[in-house]
Amino acid sequence: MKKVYVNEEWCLGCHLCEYYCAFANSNERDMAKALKNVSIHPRIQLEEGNNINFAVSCRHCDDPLCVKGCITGALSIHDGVITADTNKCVGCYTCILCCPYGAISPSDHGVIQKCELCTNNIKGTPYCVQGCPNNAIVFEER
Amino acid sequence: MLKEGEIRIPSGCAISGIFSKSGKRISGESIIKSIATMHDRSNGLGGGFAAYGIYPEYKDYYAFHIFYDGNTSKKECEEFLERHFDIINLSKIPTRKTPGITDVPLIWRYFVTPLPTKLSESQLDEKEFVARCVMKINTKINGAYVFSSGKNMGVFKAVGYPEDVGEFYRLSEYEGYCWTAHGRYPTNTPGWWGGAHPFALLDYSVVHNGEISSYDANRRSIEMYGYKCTLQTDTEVITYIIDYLNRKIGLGLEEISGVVAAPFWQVIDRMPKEEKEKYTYLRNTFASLLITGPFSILVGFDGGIMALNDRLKLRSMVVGEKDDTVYIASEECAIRIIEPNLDKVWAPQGGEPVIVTLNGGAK
Amino acid sequence: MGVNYLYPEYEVVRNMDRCINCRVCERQCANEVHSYDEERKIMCSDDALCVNCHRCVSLCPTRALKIVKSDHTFKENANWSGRSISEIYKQAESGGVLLSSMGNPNSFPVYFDKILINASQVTNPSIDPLREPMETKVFLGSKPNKIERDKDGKLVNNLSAGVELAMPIMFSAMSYGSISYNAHESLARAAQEAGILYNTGEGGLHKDFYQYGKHTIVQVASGRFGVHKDYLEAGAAIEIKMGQGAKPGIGGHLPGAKIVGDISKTRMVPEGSDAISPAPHHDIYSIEDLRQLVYSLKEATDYKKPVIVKIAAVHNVAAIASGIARSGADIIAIDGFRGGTGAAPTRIRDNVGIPIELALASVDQRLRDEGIRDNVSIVVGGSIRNSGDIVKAIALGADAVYIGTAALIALGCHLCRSCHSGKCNWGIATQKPELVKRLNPNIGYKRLINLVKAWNHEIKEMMGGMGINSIESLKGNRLMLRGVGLNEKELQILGIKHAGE
Amino acid sequence: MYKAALITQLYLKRGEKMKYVIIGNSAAAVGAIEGIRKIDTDGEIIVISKEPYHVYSRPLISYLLYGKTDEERMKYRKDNFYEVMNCKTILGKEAVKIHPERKEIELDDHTAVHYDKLLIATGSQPFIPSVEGLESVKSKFTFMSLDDAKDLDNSLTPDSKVLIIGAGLIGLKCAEGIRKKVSSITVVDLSDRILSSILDKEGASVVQSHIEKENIEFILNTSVAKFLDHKAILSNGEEVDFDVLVLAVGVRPNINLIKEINGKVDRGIVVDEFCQTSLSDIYAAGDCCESHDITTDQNKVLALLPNAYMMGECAGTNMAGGEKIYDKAIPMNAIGFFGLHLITAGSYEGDVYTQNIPGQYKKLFVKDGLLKGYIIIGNIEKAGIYTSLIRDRVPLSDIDFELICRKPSLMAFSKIERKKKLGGVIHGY
Repeated sequence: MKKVYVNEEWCLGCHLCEYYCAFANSNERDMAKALKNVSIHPRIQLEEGNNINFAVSCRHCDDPLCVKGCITGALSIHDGVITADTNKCVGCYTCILCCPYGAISPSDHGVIQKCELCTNNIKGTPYCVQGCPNNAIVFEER
Repeated sequence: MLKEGEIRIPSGCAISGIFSKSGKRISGESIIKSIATMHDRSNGLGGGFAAYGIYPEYKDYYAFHIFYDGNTSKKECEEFLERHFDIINLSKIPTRKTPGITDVPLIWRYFVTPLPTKLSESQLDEKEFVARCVMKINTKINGAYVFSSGKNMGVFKAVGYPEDVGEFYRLSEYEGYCWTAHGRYPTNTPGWWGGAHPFALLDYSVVHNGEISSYDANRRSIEMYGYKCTLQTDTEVITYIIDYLNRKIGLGLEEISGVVAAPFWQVIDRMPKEEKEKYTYLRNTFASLLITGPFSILVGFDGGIMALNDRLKLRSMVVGEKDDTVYIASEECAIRIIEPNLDKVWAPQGGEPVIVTLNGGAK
Repeated sequence: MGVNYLYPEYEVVRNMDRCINCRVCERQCANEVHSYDEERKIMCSDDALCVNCHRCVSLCPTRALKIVKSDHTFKENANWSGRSISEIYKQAESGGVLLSSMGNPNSFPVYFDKILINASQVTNPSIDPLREPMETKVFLGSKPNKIERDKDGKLVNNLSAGVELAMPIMFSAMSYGSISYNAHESLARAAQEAGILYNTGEGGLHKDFYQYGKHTIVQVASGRFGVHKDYLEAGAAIEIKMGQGAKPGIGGHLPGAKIVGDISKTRMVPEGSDAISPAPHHDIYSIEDLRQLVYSLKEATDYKKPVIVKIAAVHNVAAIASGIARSGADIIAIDGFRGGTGAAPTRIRDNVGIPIELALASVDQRLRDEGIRDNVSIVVGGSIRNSGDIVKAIALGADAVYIGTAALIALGCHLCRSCHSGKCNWGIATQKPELVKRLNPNIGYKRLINLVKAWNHEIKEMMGGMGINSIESLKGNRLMLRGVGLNEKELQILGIKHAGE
Repeated sequence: MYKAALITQLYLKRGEKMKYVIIGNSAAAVGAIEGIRKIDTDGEIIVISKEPYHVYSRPLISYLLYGKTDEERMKYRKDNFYEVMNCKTILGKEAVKIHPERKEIELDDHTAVHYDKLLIATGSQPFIPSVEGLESVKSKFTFMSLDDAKDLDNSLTPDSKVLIIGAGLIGLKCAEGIRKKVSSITVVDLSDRILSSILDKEGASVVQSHIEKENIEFILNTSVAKFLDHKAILSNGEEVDFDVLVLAVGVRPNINLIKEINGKVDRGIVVDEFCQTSLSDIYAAGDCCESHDITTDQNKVLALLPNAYMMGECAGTNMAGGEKIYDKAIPMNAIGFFGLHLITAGSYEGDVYTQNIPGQYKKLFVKDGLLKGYIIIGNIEKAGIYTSLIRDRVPLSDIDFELICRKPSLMAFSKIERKKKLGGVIHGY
């Protein structure tokens, strides 16, 4: 299955992936409109250190602890993509407790949010990948 | 208007050739008949013939055919000839008044052999010596133009339709084992006798139909080797290339066709190793002598003839065979008219040379 | 000094309605033009630091940025241009030689733009490269003037070592040091896939790139950096660099700051010490010395590699080329006065040398006049900007061209001409790891391949139009060219007719 | 495990369907069903539960009362779950006895159900302390099941004064759930701090003061001596008036079915790493069992939903003839009260690393070069990275501990590890 992978060798730490993610999930058509005066909470997040940078988003594990741990059944797998039913989620954050990558985060609405490979927004295909200026983030079969 | 040598003149043409492998001597009639059938391929601004085996009695002497504007150039030229050659025989070339042929220059024929003293001090081999003399005359002596300089062969050309030219030179009275003919369709010249085809140097004569796109690349290269392209015609440069590769470099005609109409790399890559190396070598070494653009040529030489098309075959050319006679022409009709029932007719592939030589040698 | 006389050349224009404070401009600008004002919660910029490299402009996700030339002017003066004045301010302040990068930007005539190409109509057919074979393969090297046959009459290959190119294009010399590791990797991989060659420049060859040797020209320059037997044997050809179009007659100087890590290893120069290429080769003060170097290099590689001699196009280039053609060299590379550089004194770059078009035309003709054109192949460089330039160069007599600046532009260079600062925001002309990283060779080599393949296709289209289906029939085919707006002298030197003739 | 595998293969050879029976209908049961179906798609599965409901998530009952969810959304799996998984359900009936010799289960209506493989997922039940006068209290409730929640809810009025015995997870979630519905809540606990099972004293006080803001009163170090109808007299002599009583002092695993037939039990049913009981073809999973806590190397009841699911899945897989080991059990909790979130995991032994960041209370517990446990209150982002250090027993010497102490990040791992984690295909646990 095609997944999003990041190659830290080429990651510039420019944070654009985060903004493209936030934009994609705003479902707005214009980025400026979507993100002007907004402090973003992207589903892909950069880790940066001395000259090492890489972005982390849901790995869509084959055998996901978050889904198993979810107390409501809000997290489930659809053709390999782990998605969150925010209507079901009560924001207990057990998934955050379980995820070994820190790839799930609280949303602004008291529940959780995670990368769903842009399958559930207007972009349809991972927008962080499209926005990465250095091909550090790729969407491919491995 | 500018004439040949002052400007490059594209032209379409008709060509035809007859060759007897057994060396049977054929009169000029049939070649005239053949080229006449393709009347519409020329526009009356040039026609000519080359014939091999026509001077058996003088076969050891260079036969110079020369045009003169007038007596001054004739005088100057003959002085030059006397300084460099032993002139065995000289005469006006017999012609017949023909309505289609006008502005006739003085047309003389000389059978010559280089003066041994001159030849040795030139430190050149005989043919090179002769060739250089011809170039000297054509470039230095204003109004004189050597248009045929081989042994036991001769070129006859003029401004006019080829059939009229044949009539004019009374070619029915000549007999040779090989004839080539040319009808010309230049697009922007008043036509000049010297500019008509065939073009010849020593034994090589070339008739050509086409307009090569590699002209200036070829010209600038061949001129490095001591040739002077005074006419700026394809035929001239092709003749020099063939003379150079054959006489000076020593390539065979087949090899020459591998240079001037080289196979495409994609073809070469599919060849067996040895072939591949050979053609790669030829293309690499003589790259600047590759000829591109449309052409179909007949190269006459001592004891043989070669027909060759450009590698894309952008010009028509048909070959026919009957017994030991080979016919080559731009159009099949030009062959059928003289030999209705042929054993074999085919159109050679682009770049595939058709080489015919005397088996019995010239009789 | 007290007053700063210099007013910023460019202004950073930020559309505040579109700026979302993502700060990518700030993060990506090595010149630190942009900054974030925590209090006012807005991005700010310091125009004075901007070199107009467009990194921020290109990466700004909302297209909120553009860079404009400042309309601040000096008093109108046809003689004293703003540039001349500012340069005097700079020198009055620094007391130093002015440095510049990339090619001569001044408005000298570009002859390529005054030459037009022919096409077939009626009397002979144009050829459609999509339907018919159209050949751009080129062999570089000297050609024998006689053939040899073995006892059974078979032709013997008596060609001396040469190189084969899938198309008449090569990447010109750019040293590892002047450009980054990733830039070199991009060039090397592209050369390999495109079937052409790239050139190490005078910086030696990084061990990682020996694997691309078949597609590498190894350069031997006056500094002899990184030159050893393995290096010479690694390449497909050896280039002796006598001169460079951007700075004829002077050497090179790579500051010690850039001689770090692998660069120092590759150049065989101690870390931190300046790498200075002398103006001349101190073993070549005359043409016969050159001949000796040519042959010692051939000896060293037992005549398996062709030797290229690269010279800058200067006034008597034809005579020099004639000398080189008789020196045993197989290829002459001529670099025009617009050729690029990583750093050169501005005055030299802007005032020395001659246009490549004229140099090429006179060299090609001179070698033909002397009957030695086949001794060598001619490669020209110095601002080949597109496939049209290439077709014209070949029709003037070149065998192939060198592209440097064009290749860098394909890699992302925006010609800000600040290479000498070492802070290339595009990861090309820099050695700072965090900047070098910005050039991902996986992207870079594909862009280079795209470029040369596209150009090769255009070359074929133009050849087809002329009814030429093999590049060797275009070489020196000057009848295919016509000049426009050129005077008699120029036409005569170029050996072409004027349009309409 | 190989034994199960052999038997399954035997059945498959005979072209017969395996018959899986699951007693219980919660997380462990679902885990088992999904585990079985990954391997055996056509074996028969029967789910027996005394509750009449479609499988729902017990921990959600407090959110139900709080209004953050509803019965529909409480469903742990979609309505068509049993259908899709092709399970028979026997709901509203209780399994009263197992006859291992006959491989049968006896239901409370005396009908019998045959099994080839049996899973006990009976969960636990509230512990009712024996306090004098307790029987005299009319409206007293436990807080475990959906019915508990409904009953409690029905008895509440805006003026209700609620007394909750037990300041553990259940008690406090209950308090949060009903806070808006009643006039006062008092929580009594014997321990010296709230959430004593998952928090240290400091941490507890942080959470306590936050909850107290919602004017919920805590009386700690105290137990109820006796009940007098609407009054509770505490061990410290204090008296508390109330009209609704909630008992949340803890739970007891339902182990009887196994105990009766002499299966090995301790506090909970004892299972091996394949989640099999001491009895052949009988497995157990979830709150009714003990798990092996790798942080303390002790067996204990870990009444946690994720734990239940993973045990169930492990049992199911093995029941169906696959092979899965569950050996990474650790105590862990993610929970929030009135917007304050806390995540804790593992055991609190060894050296303590404290991070004092405003808005966050964080403690890491390190022993034998391993992270054993942690407590985070407030900003819980990326806490799972700590959890993985515990679960995978990552030697702290292999990572940049100083960095990871400050904030959970993959940066702390070696380049190779990062490559594995981020670059390669991710395999499950």
